[in-house]
Amino acid sequence: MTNVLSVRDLHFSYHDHHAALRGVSFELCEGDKVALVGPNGAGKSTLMLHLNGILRGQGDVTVGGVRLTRDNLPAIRAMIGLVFQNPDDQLFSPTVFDDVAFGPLHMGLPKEEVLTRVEAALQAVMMSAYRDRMSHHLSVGEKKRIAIATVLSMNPQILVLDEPSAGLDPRARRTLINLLRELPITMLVSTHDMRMVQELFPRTIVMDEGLIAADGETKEILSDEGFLNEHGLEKP
Amino acid sequence: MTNVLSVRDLHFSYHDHHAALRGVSFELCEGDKVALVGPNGAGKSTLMLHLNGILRGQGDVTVGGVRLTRDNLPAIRAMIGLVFQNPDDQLFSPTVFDDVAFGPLHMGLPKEEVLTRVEAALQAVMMSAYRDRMSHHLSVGEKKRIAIATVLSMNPQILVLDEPSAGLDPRARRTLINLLRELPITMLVSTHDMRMVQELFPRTIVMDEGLIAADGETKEILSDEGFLNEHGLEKP
Amino acid sequence: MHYAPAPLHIPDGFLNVTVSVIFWVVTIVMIGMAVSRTNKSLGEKQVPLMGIMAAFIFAAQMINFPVAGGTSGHLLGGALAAIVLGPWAGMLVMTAVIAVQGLLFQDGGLLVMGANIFNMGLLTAAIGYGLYRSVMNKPTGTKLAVAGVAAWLSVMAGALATSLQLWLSGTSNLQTVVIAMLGVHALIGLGEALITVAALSFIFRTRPDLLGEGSASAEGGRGWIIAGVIVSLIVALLSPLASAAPDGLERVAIDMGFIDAGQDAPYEIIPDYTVPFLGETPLSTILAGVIGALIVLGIMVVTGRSLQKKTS
Amino acid sequence: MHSDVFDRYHAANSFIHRLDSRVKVVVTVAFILSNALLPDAAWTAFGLSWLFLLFANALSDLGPGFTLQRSFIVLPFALVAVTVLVSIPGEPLTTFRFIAWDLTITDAGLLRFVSIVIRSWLSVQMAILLVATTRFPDVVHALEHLRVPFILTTIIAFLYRYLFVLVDEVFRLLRAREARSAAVAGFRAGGSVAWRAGVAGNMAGQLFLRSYERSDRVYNAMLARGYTGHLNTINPHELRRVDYVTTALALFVILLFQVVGRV
Ligand SMILES: Nc1ncnc2c1ncn2[C@@H]1O[C@H](COP(=O)(O)OP(=O)(O)OP(=O)(O)O)[C@@H](O)[C@H]1O
Ligand SMILES: Nc1ncnc2c1ncn2[C@@H]1O[C@H](COP(=O)(O)OP(=O)(O)OP(=O)(O)O)[C@@H](O)[C@H]1O
Ligand SMILES: [Mg+2]
Ligand SMILES: [Mg+2]
Repeated sequence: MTNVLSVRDLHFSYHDHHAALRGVSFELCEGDKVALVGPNGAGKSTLMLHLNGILRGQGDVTVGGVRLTRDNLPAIRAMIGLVFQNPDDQLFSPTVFDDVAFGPLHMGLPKEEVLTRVEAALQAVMMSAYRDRMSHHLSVGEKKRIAIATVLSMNPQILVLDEPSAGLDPRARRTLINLLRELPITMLVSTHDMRMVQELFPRTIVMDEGLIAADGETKEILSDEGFLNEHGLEKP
Repeated sequence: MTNVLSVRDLHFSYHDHHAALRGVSFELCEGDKVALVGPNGAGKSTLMLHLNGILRGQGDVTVGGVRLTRDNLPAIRAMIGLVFQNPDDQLFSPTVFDDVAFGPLHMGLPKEEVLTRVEAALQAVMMSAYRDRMSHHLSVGEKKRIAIATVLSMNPQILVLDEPSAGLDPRARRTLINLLRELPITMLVSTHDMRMVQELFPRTIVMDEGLIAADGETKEILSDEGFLNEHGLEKP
Repeated sequence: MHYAPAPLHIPDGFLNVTVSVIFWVVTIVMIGMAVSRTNKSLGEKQVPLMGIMAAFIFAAQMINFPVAGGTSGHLLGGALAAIVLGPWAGMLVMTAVIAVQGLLFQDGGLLVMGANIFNMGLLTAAIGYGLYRSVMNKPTGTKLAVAGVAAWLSVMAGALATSLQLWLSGTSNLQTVVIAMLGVHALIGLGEALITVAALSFIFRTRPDLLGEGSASAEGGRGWIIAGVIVSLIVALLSPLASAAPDGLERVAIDMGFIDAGQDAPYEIIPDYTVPFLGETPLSTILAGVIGALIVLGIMVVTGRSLQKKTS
Repeated sequence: MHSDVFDRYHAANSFIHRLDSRVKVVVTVAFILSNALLPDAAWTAFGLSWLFLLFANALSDLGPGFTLQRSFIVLPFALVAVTVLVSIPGEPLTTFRFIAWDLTITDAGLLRFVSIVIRSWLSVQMAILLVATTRFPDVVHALEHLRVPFILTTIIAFLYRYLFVLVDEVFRLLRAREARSAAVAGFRAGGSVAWRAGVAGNMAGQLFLRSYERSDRVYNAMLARGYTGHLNTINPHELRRVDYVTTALALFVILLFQVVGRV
């Protein structure tokens, strides 16, 4: 399997000198579905913001063989689709269509291409019927799916999702899990939902205090209760 | 046990004529701890807004033997403590102290009484040290606890909480569950967190589409998987 | 990302005491009226609504968009606030915003705050709301177009008032400051107009009830239209006058005893001075202003039309 | 939280921090007013005012350079005063060529320019000191006591509270836009200026609706806790003797500056 993402010895401090990442390294191979877990403040979101260069720390990030530098940021952003925790942060356009079309339009793609991409992305999340709805009035679960469509329309090679299941009711959560299972794409998903981790992800990365505490098979990690407790986690 | 809250045949439609409550009846006895569950849009929040007269539908609401009418709203609001889902909506004052003192001050209590109430409420949620902090510096878990203190300071007979555990990490959620368990007060709690329901509440009310679908022992309700699925819920 | 001060916020020290006090008086009177009006129309809901809307304007000023060469446009929000909340509430909201910017961030001074509120809160409300109100019953496209022009004009009005205050305080040379301020703000105003129109059309599409008859934006009537039109006309007439023929304006100011009232080291203003490199171009200034206004109008009508099509 | 950079208060327990906020507001305004009243070229008075400021800085435990470092935000604005250098008649000091014109800086022009900049620079430092040593809710309390209409101070308090919530929201929106601002080889990325402005406008509209609906929820939360249109507060602040003495002394000194500056 080809290596599509590699992060090497990543360090980052916020302007208040709080070290949020203190040497993080890992790799993703094509088709990997990986969970990223850890207590509040572990650095999960900070790490994700590095993957497409919204934050820039010390260390290397390489996406699809291209090293992330200031000059190839736009190209990297076309390869990594980042979905934020709160769909309200992701959806800033009046209609679902406008939002899903933003990425392709910004890339300067021709009109027909934009339209087909939007259709395909909405289909993938089963929301084609919502094309002309206003995102403002959708339920949380629906918004989550649209948020995923907004990055799918950019045809990313890797999907990075920050706590996708937070705030969903059981039914919406179930729909989301099925959706993620069926998307044939490399993904890294941060979450506090240990049952989803167990169900969906063969591999898990545990972060705590800016470091990777474990990286391996989900089954093994979840069976070590002492280790989980140590990092503020719970068995599913 | 005395009946402290009774709702009889409550109907309510929002201005777009969407019927959010279509005949809801139930009772709470003193000391009851009751979970209110149901899918998104079931009407849980709408029902809660009726309990202290922020919304007024057709039907009767009786609190502590007093029927809710326009004239006794202030008295009713002193008896029912309503905590909203988003603590940022609940904490609107600049400092924690101002927020917790808001309720008692508006009841017209004398200064010393206000001060003792604030102290007691902060103590109950274990946040005495936060008295002079500004709300915007707190973490979500801390905000949640302060939000509960803002209504505890009004010495309510009934605590009504809308999705208190949403968005908390496992550790903060655990702290909240312990807090709710130890508060010696009647409470009605809406939530999507079925494991919390199982752990904490002997009785559960299931709502769907503006109606009460079930009201009974939690154990029984949670064991009927077919029924749960029908209402968009899951076994914990 | 940091908080970016807008060029209209005058710091302390740049206006003299007389000018500062005059604008404090005007501002206080208007705020007093605004308080009593909004209190009447909104009642107990006033406090949370105004407070959160003020936070909204503050936050919205941070939404920027890249223009070219590393510069970016953003919103001031006076016209938008007045259009969506009504003129009085808009004034109160802008007052709170400017007060916090001055008190907390030193973006704008304290003694000169009256003038800053006047420039960015009161003038923008009069123009923004007045012009918009005059087409209240017209189709959405027209309303959007007029709102865009009003937003542009409101920024120009703020810039002109700022220039005049600086000049009356003896801080700047009239012609230079007017040309420089209006020149810069003609561009800033374009960004203001575009964002205002887009934000309004968003609201038209999602919550038209907030902008229709019976909403805050339908309150007040002819008085505001007259005020808006008059202020707009003054801006339209005064800016070319100040930049092309400053002597006339100066004479009026001297006759009214304005100019040396607050100047501690009174100096004689040479009646016929011109800064050579700017003085020779009054005609082109006027021309540029007119062309700019026409372009804005054109863009607004076109976007207004297309947005209207989308809506229907 | 990103927006914490907005918090200008620097916690410490200095003499200045402990002063009642009313004292600090009154003295700050008096100081700024005094600067504005001082005539041009009142160098001694300007110098004394600066000493006063240094003294206050020293009493605040923030370090002597604290307000200085942050005072440069007024510099760009000084540009609007540049023209007085060449437009006020006086003894010519130097003449230089600017593109095709000869401009003459006069002594009177220079005096005026320097005076304006000094006034502004002193004033802004005092304002910086005020918010660095006083928590903003206390500044608002002080305004209340100083007879600013209650409704206005409450609106300001709400603004301050929700500023952080909404600004965080904006930061997250901007971040999401940035994350999707991609380019692929062979196509010109970015769209037109009008399209980008439209996107920014949509964000503003979006933010407006959310804020508007939030104000409804907050209003409900206030009603739930007994709000009826009247806001009650407890104001534990009481002026102590040290507050009175400090105010009197400070105002007296500021008055002296005026005397010095005018003789
Ligand atoms: N903008 C910021 N400025 C300063 N510090 C920050 C900022 N964002 C996060 N931090 C700090 O960096 C650390 C890592 O935060 P991060 O948001 O990455 O954690 P997380 O693992 O995503 O947590 P959560 O599960 O709560 O989302 C925390 O200590 C946090 O307080
Ligand atoms: N302000 C409103 N205006 C119009 N309709 C509303 C409003 N608030 C809620 N509704 C509608 O009323 C119904 C009940 O909503 P409610 O918020 O009570 O559901 P809920 O059970 O609390 O759901 P959730 O679990 O998502 O919080 C929903 O269909 C919703 O769309
Ligand atoms: Mg996170
Ligand atoms: Mg709800």
